[in-house]
Amino acid sequence: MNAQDLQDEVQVVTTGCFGFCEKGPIVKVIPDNTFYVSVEPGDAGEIIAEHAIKGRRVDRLLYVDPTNKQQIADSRGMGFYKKQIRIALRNCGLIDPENIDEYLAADGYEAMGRVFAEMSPEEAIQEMIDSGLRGRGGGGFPAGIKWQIASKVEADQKYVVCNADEGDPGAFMDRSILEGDPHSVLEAMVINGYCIGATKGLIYIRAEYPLAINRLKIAIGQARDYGLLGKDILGSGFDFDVEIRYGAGAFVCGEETALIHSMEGERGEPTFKPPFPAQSGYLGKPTNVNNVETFANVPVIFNKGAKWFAGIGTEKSKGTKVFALAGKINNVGLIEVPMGITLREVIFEIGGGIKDGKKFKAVQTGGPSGGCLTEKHLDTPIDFDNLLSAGSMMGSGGMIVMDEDDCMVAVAKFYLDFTVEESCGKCSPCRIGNKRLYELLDNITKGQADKEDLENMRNLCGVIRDSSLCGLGQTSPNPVLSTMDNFMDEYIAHVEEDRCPSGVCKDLIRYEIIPENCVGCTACARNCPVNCIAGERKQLHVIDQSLCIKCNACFEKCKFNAVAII
Amino acid sequence: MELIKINIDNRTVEVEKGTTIFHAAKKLGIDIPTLCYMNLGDLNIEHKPGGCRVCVVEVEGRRNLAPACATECYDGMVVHSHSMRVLNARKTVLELILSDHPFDCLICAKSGTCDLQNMAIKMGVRSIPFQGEKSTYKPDFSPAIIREMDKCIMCRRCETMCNDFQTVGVLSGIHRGFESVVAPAFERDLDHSECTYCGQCVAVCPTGALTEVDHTTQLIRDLADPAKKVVVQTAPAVRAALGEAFGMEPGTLVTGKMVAALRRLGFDYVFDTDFAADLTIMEEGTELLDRLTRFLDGDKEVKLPMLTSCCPGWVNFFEYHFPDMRDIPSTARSPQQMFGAIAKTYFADQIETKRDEMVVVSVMPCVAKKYECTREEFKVDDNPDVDYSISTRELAMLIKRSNMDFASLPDEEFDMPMGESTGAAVIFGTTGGVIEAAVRTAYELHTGKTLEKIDFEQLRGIKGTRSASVDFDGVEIKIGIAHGLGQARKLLDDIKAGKSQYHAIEIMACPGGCVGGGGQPLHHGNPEIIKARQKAIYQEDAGKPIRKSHENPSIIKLYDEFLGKPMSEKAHHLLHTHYFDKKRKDVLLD
Amino acid sequence: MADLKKMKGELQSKIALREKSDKPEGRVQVKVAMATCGIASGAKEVMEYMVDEMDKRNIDAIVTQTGCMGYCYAEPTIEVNLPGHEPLVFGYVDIKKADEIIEKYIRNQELVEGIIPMNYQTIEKNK
Amino acid sequence: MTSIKLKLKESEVQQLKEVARSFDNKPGELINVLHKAQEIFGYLPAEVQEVVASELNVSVAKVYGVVTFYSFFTMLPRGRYPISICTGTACYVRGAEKVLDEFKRLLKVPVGETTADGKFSITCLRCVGACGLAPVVMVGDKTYGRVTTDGVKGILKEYEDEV
Repeated sequence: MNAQDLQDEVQVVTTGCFGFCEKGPIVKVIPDNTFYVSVEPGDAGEIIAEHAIKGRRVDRLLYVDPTNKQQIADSRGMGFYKKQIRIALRNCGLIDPENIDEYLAADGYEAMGRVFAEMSPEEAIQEMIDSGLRGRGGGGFPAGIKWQIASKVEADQKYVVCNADEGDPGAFMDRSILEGDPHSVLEAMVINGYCIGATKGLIYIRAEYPLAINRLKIAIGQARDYGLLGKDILGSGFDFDVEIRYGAGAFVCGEETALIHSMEGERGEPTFKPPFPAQSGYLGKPTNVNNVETFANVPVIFNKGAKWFAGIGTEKSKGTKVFALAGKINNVGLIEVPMGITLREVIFEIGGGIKDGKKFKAVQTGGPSGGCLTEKHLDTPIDFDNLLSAGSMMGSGGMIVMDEDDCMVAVAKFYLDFTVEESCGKCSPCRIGNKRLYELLDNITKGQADKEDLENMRNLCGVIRDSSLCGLGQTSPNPVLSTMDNFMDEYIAHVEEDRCPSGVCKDLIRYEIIPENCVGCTACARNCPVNCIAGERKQLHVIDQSLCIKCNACFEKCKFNAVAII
Repeated sequence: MELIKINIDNRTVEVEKGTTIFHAAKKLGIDIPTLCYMNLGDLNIEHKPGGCRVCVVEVEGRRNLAPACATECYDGMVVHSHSMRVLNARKTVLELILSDHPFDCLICAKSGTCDLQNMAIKMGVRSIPFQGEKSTYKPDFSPAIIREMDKCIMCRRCETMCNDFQTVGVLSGIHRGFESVVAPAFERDLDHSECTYCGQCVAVCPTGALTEVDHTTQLIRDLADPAKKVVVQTAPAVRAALGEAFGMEPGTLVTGKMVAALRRLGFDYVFDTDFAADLTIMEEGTELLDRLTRFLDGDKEVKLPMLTSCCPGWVNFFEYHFPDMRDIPSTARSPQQMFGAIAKTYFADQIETKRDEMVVVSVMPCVAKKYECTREEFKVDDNPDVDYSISTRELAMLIKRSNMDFASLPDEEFDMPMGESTGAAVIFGTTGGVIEAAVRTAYELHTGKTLEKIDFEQLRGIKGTRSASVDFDGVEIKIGIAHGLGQARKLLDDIKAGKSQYHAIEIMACPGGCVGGGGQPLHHGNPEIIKARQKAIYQEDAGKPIRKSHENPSIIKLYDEFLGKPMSEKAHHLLHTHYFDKKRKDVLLD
Repeated sequence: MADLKKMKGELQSKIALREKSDKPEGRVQVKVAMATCGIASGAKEVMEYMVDEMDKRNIDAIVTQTGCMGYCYAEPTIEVNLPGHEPLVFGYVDIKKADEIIEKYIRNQELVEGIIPMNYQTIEKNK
Repeated sequence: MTSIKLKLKESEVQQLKEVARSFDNKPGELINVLHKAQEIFGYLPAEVQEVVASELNVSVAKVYGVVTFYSFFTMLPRGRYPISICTGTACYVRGAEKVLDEFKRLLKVPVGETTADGKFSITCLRCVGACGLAPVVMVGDKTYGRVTTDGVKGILKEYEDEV
């Protein structure tokens, strides 16, 4: 560019990952958004000469749409950018969440007005059913049907509850929606109230989300001031108001009966269903519980029509799903993709691939209730049913990517540790079974288990799944079962060879100094917290295995690859 | 009621809509095991947390197993209660529970009557495939109840009894997950809680986690001591339940055999708490008449309704929860304590024995009585009127330990004079009995007429709260009856609010009264057992030659020779008491 | 069911409201992603800096907060909307970067490093 | 759970009663009341729970049952600078455990406890939702993202000079 004396007119800037790594290196020319893929150094001259100076596109380097074989120049027309559709997140990052006017300007509360003016509750529920929207909290129960059940129960008082007790570690979809677009949830709750005949709404939110709580409070206040909450909303004669209830750090309260008990000031222990909350919920009254993301979809369904919504996604899973992409992935972030997208597209295209160029090993979906999916699942279209049959589940949408450095036994143990801590303790299989499962896994990571234990563990998993009281226990063995199904070789290596193939399990590894590589820089010795590395400057260093606590410090400090994990 | 058909283990049964699989199976004679389910029937307590998961069954078309105790039947439901899948799950769950349970069955107080042990026998558990951390807790020894929560299986029955039935609120599930257990606030000892020692937690505990304090060793030592005159009194409800410990049907009366057994155990005098019950009626009945007369005469100060005071759990309850109302209950001591006071004075004089050479032991259907003995106000020079109390269960154990074949024992009579009693005294053992006995006497004393019909059917029954009126020759006396402290609380709240219409109220802490006491052979929450015992009590009453307390010759003699008349100064000193404000004011930890 | 007339009036006032809040042409609009992760990585400081500096440097701009843009790996993120330009999202914005964005991009429409490409479509586009 | 012996001042009892009143003394508001109480006292000692129980007319055992059920409630006073290490999945796979170990090593206290000088306490959190910054550590209200074991010393140093 400088050579062509164009530095004043054309700027070259580095940008973040375009999320399109398979076709890298990528060059994009602004202002016309031309997107060049697979650019090699030799091509750069051509781009400058042709495009920047003469304004002609270099067709040879344009992206070719794999479906219709046409070259696409404008990046916004490229298939990759169609991969994300923002419905639940439509306003996140675009409007000021603390200003109701911005929400109103973005068609806010229009769905509510439309429902009041044009639809009977039955018609509105039918619209919900037709949309095919399934609950986004994990179970995937059709939201419209849930509303219909609650609407048909006779009662003097009913409740609408928004489940914002997002507890999956590594998931933050609901928090982002509440922080970025709180009114969309409020609007949906009013519509829900109108449909089932409830005049009170409650939002059960984690106390760990102070910002979301604050923005919700502001939103509720503004909606009340505008007459969009409270008595006689928009002159419809319909009353509805919303209160906030706080969780206090119990994952199990994501289960709707536990959540209701918690809102009643009780220990958050689930109760057997039936009766379902739709029959007997908060204070014994019919209650409809949906989660944040489910609600955030609702206004769009009424604004754009059930048909439009049902046009997105797969046959049985309509619309989009928000995922919190995290772990060993380049573009950690919040994404919203249509149902039916493949894991490969999510991880390698949107997510920009694995961090530090490492090898993809597994992706965990559905949090502690889900399972680990592998290479062979990468091209499976993501929807509720496919994930279930692959041994995982949609869950609320956490997606944690793991690479070759992660030991799958240790990962399963991590999830079980979580379950053991979060089990409410009410039923025996979950209270004791998960503890025993954790202990068995712990023994495996310490090399203290044998093959028989693996069989024992499998049976235990089956019984916990089959006989636990609530969803937490019924799904808690999934991380174990899915890793056993997909990474049995790692389990076998642990129990039969006392070896952790990923070098993670402390009791099965040792650190050793490779004499050929050691230059005697003393970095390892100086950083060893227990002073178990001996050696003079410029001399070979040696680790005293009897003292080593396997803290990994020497490994991290060594610049010469002279410390090996064996 | 809509009837539906369901199929269990290839047999069809017709049940009412809303019936659970557990009860439908019962109709077919299929006994689905459970460790947590409990149904108090008429007392409106159904505990079905669905927690133990031992009752899981397979329902066709259902993804996972269903808890039989909580799953309602639907028409056309097909259930398998012992398929391979069910048996494997049930056994695994049981093994899990056992993996967090001590293996000291041989020396456990509950051995032989433990639901968990029986289940392990039934399921043929021969090894526990799971090893790992076990829950350990500091044992808690209170004057009446021992808590060894290492043995808790989290069935939560005790919690339901303590909170829903008794509204005492001492026990709650605490912590969560593997750490969860049932305990008093801040894991304090029961002794530092507001526990009334009603013992209903003990009565429903499926394992040895909750048991009563054992006095049998002490008793054996005292019986063996030639320097001691050991006197025993047995409460009315004991004779209606003791037989169960020897395999007899609930409701079998074993009064005569019990006396024979006690005599063979080596007691010097085998007396009857019923004697003291008659004495209680003389005092309490007189007090009621006194209050009534003053009330009818226009005295505005008089406290009505008068509440009974023979149940020690109930006394603890109002001292903790309604201390400002402690001037309402009768000041009459309980029969146990009246007995002790008379035994260690009047009777001790008769047999020329010093107070500290006499040991008074009571056999009670109750664990709160163990605590009642230890109350300071019932001691003279640090020597208690009743030295200690053993439960019906402990007596059964002693009889077995002494190599007696209980069933073949002859029927024997109580010793005199403190073994003589009336039918009015026997019915103290059931809800409604104390007040019926009081009415029999008060009516005749008040009207001077003889009752034409001694049975007051309107006072009997099993409903938690009952009310009735009795015509005292033109004066209508309104009577309330409650059993279960939760029911009592409602009546007390009414009194507090000035809404109570009653003149007299009888309160018993346990379901069915003393027949369902915490010291009885375990009722496991089965109301049929309690009702059978109640029936036996009324049967004993009906068969008694004398059925009114004031006609008991030994009582008449006692007043003539010793006490003077009811409510006399001496009677006051020996037979009445006062109550304390035990509400926790000090929130400081100890 | 509803009093339609009153309803209509309400909706009209709503539209008036929308027009009022619509972004006035010719003003620079800066949106700072202020969700928990944004704030945790310093979005608040960036926001305050932006507000102060726009004022100090006499740039007619509206600085507002908004929710999570989804680019958690690059927090704090801000979106700059220059009149006549497509909105651009910048990642890893600290005070220094913010200064650079103001001076180079906002003042002179010069691009600066750290642009995050927009990678989704809105519901409007998906007809 | 052990508790610290302390006597509430009359004004503090009144403050608690006021909180309970603001929720109409409804038993169903127990969790909300406990949140407020913990805001005021920093933790929930036994006597605070006793006052709450009597104001809402529920048993103390029940209050204790609720307090011990929810991990957000604590009966131990926290340090002046409470350190919370996120151990959510995203942070875990990015090395939160090592960071936690480093804090434990440097402060010589286990998780859930406070240093002898009352300055720092260590707790673990389940996902604060800032997974993009994993591993995440919070000290009081301040969040530190992308924390490494080497960075731990630096974080502690920030609080060292303060008395």
